[in-house]
Amino acid sequence: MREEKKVLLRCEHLVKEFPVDRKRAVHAVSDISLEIYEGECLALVGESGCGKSTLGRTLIQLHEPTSGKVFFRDAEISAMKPAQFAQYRRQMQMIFQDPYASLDPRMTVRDIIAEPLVTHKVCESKEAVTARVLELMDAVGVPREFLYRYPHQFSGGQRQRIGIARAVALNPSLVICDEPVSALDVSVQSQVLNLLKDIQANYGLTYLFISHDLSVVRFISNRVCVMFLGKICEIGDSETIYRDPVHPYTKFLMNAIPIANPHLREQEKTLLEGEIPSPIDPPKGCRFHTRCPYATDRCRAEEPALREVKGRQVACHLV
Amino acid sequence: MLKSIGKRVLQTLVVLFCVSLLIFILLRIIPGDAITTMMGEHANAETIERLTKEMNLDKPFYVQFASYLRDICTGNFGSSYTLNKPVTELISAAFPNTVMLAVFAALIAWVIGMVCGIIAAVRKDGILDRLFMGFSLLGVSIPVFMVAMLLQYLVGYRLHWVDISGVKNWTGFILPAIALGWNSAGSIARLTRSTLVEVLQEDYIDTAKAKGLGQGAVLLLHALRNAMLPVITMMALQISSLLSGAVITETIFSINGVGRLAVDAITSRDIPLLQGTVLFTTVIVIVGNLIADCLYTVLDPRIRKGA
Amino acid sequence: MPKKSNPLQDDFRTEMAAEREALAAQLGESDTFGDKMRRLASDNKLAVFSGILIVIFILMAVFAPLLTPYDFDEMDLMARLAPPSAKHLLGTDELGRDVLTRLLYGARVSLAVGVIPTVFSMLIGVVLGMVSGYVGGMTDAVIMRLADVVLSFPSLLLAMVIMYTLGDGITSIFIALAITNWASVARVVRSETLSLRETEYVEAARSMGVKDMVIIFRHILPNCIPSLIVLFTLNVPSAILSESSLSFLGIGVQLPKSSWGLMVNMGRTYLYNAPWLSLVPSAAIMLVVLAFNFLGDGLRDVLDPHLKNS
Amino acid sequence: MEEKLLEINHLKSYFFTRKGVSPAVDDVSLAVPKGKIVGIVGESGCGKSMTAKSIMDLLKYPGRIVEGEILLDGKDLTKLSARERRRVRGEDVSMIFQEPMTSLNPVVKVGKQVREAILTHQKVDRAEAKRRVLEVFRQVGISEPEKRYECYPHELSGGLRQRVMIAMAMVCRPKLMIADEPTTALDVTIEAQILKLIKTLCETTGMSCLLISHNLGVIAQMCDYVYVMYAGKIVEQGDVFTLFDHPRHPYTQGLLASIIHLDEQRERLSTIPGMVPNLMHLPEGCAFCNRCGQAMDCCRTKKPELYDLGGGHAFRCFLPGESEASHA
Repeated sequence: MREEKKVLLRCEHLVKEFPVDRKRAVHAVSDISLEIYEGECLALVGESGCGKSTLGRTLIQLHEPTSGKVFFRDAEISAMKPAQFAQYRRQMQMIFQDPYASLDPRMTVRDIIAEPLVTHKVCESKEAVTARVLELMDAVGVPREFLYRYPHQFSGGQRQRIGIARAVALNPSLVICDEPVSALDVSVQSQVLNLLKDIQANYGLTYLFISHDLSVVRFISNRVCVMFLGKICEIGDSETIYRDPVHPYTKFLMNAIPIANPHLREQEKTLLEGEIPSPIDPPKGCRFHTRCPYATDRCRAEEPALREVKGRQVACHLV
Repeated sequence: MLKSIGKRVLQTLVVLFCVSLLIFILLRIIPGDAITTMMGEHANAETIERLTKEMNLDKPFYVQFASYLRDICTGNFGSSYTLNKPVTELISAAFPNTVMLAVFAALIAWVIGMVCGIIAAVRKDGILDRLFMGFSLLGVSIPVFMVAMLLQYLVGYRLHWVDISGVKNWTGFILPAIALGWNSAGSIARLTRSTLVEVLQEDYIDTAKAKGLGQGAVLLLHALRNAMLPVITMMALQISSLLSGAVITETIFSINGVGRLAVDAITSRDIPLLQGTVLFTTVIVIVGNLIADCLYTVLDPRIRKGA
Repeated sequence: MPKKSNPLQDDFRTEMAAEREALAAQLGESDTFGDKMRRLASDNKLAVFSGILIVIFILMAVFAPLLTPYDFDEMDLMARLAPPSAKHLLGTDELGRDVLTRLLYGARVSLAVGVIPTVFSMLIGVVLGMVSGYVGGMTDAVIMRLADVVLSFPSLLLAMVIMYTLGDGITSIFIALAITNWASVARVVRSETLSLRETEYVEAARSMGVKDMVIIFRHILPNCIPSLIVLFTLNVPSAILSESSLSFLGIGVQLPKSSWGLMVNMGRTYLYNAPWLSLVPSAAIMLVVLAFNFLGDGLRDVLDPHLKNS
Repeated sequence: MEEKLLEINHLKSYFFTRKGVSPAVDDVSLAVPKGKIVGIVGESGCGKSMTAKSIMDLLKYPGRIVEGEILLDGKDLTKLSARERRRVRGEDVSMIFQEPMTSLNPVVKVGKQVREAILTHQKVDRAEAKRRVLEVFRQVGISEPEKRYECYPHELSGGLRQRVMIAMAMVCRPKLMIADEPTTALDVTIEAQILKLIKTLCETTGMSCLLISHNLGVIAQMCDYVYVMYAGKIVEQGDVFTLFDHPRHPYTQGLLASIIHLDEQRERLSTIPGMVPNLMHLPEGCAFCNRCGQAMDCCRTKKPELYDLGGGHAFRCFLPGESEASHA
């Protein structure tokens, strides 16, 4: 399987900065290159402000990159004009974090799921649209009889299902899931995660799964990319990374998760000190050095590049 | 902080320029032949010629505008042709009366409005709340002239409590100030209530209560400081509506103020006087808003540090 | 269409059965526009009453000729300044004209002045506000400075100057009020648009490739409508008040036409011997304005609790 | 059994809304022993926050305590006058909230906000109060306390704000601290710091803590004793080891089963079907019956009582009685 991996989306030296004022900018994504392979689920993990959401949005051109290139299959979509890009747009869809804010409160379930179909004029008639919407509702498990209901009548989990139906309506190749379960209750969270996995299998989708929750990522993804302050720390197969994290930040991140087993709590944990630095004025050298207990002078001066260590890519001078 | 205030001052200057341009266009360009409009059909040739020269009406548009700008920057608003006095002189004679009236009205309105609003918010859905809010809606809905005339008729004519023949000393300002402040009191009360009710729902109010603070302390130290911010904005906006209302109040109570000058200027078609009074009041409004903005910046640390 | 049968789907079905049951219970309490209106009707009797009052005023204005035996400028010189009586329910004015009749006819002008300029100012305000909020940048700056300029004037003075420029007459009043009132509408719509533009469902639409114009009409405008309804009900009375102020100062509606403001103005001379002449039309203005404000308040409570100080 | 600091007996706090009565807290009894950390775990809307707010007397209209007693050191808080109750708040019981972003007054310096807590309860002058604030700041791990004292909330990060909140809760040396989802809004590395801080503070000062969370991981790491809430009722209670090792209630079992473990790759997550019921439309019998895989006929018609398994472990279900019946 490893041999026949085909690249679906690829970015090279992608940079995204949001200007704060004339002099300063938020360095949300700094010089990131990565590939997303067809059929996989790549997870972007990191704490708030690490740029994972921005990276996802920049990859599908919701934000215009400050510099760098994005290729979809082999077409450079970052250089395209809007008209030219339109046909690629339908290949990339998105599922959002907040199921309460991502559905227009004034539209019925039918209109919400039909919006991408109507926009890209895939169906000939209104009846065809409705038929397709019903089909999608079946697929995500929203009962058909709620076709003409409004979103506020549904619970968070149901809304998220509607959001998923909307995202897969056009049979896209790539779906960006931006924290799709973090706003949901524990018991509903696992339902939606199962659904996402089913949908991926049934529709042959590729996921870019953005999350701060390492457990969720563990379940859903094949590959993990750990980010810190706009940079990749570590990227590789989930199995490899979860079994043996190499980058100090990844280690601390995994260590910090409260484990639901009271027998493990007496183990003394080493915790990260300090706060996350501001992305407006990121530290020089390795961006993690201000929090890293192992930081050396080299870390403070020189930015580490990604290199192959133990079957995955790591950006750290010390490993 | 200085930077944001500086930016605001710059914006104000742009607005001031546009305001003077707008007044210029409205009063000099559109009415066609300004002089005939002003003098009616009975003007003699000589006067027309003199006025044309005086107002640069024979020059092209931009020259007119330039000299007009130069004039208003040096405080020279020309002279009123009906009253035969410099406009500046007329305004500076009338201005203290308007200020007195507006300040009186504002004091009455804001104190009463805020007190009622606070009580209504604290006793939300109680009898006092309903009573005050009913009254404030009445306050917002009654036209200024109706309050003025009712007061004049009842208090002045029927009860003879105050002299209504004219304004001789500060007591003469009481009725006009009440009439003028009535509306503002209503809207301040309503806004104070609604923001306070909202602020009282905030998490930090729970925090303050959890600390063990009493209701009064929670209200004074935490709720009001936050609720006052929009109210201050509203007060600044009311400078404008108070000056609008002053036009009517001054007319009814025969107070020699800027508003009445403006009405006189319109009825007698006195362009220099109208232009002077309108520009003057507008500048007051703009400066008032600027001060309120600066005050807001000082009171709200989130804006102060430019977050 | 990839749709192979999946054993995993089955346990999904059982989940669904439970969910459907819970959903059905939940759907009982929807909250659509109709529900909100019903809530308004059941909870806020004052707002309902105000609505009825407004309808009555409109009907009275429309059917004025049917409701009164007099003509609106019919003079009865024998009965000048007559106090209210059976013959003249609200008395007569200085020329012996029936006050009630003039009030009914005046309602036509006052209500028209309330509605027509408000419609125009709302149109201008909505378009400019939405463009300003959605496009941003230079366009936004220009439109907002323009609004600042208009809002810098005490509104009555600006209206007066415009009336001076355009000359007297009812059309001038419409224009003057439309010009003075659009700016505050534009500000509200702009801030609404700004916050709507940042919502995830607008972002979702953009991620699907929906065009900007479609987003504005499909997502932003419909979500502004509750605020616009409230804004409209609150702007009508303020326009009525402005017109009456202008007419009161003698720079609005001119004789022989009549509006409530003008009636107040004409009656002011006789304030001490015939107070009803100015107080009756004042009270009419107050009633209509109050009714609109109560209705607007009620609507705001159910439709749009966050819209304040418009 | 240890000495109880806080004891809640048959507490009912209802919301009286236009659509009907919502039993947010329905007959809840719990106890917090001295010096222990007790957890309440449940999903959103299960009444865990409302229980905390009832203790603090922070319920907002239209919610209020209908009946029940809240005993703090044997003194019933519900029977105190408003004034006495206020003295208890902040002095004996303090609370930290979920959202550090909105729980601090945005226009007041954080130092002053913490100082206020001391000045309200103790007769000390401002200089002394400030000294104490700085001391507490150091204790909760705020670096550069003098500088932070003069900061406004928006100038601090989420983690620091939560430390300030903890400082505020600690400054009067309360006997009990209620922490309502103290780390939900924080990043995972910061969460770990804050949890460690709370635990250390409890251990060093002998303070008790009532920790409310939806996160079973947090509960497992922190608590000595756990209450599981569902739809306004406590469905299971027990010490943390028993509860995590031998959960008895189907809901607790479901919750524990849906946890993802980092050390294993799973094909599929086990789930609890359906969704959290609306409190105003609860089923006639057990609130969980619609989602329960083991539901029996009696579950749909009768409300189960707590079934005591001994050793402090109890759960609200018909299953044990039924199984005994079938054995007999």
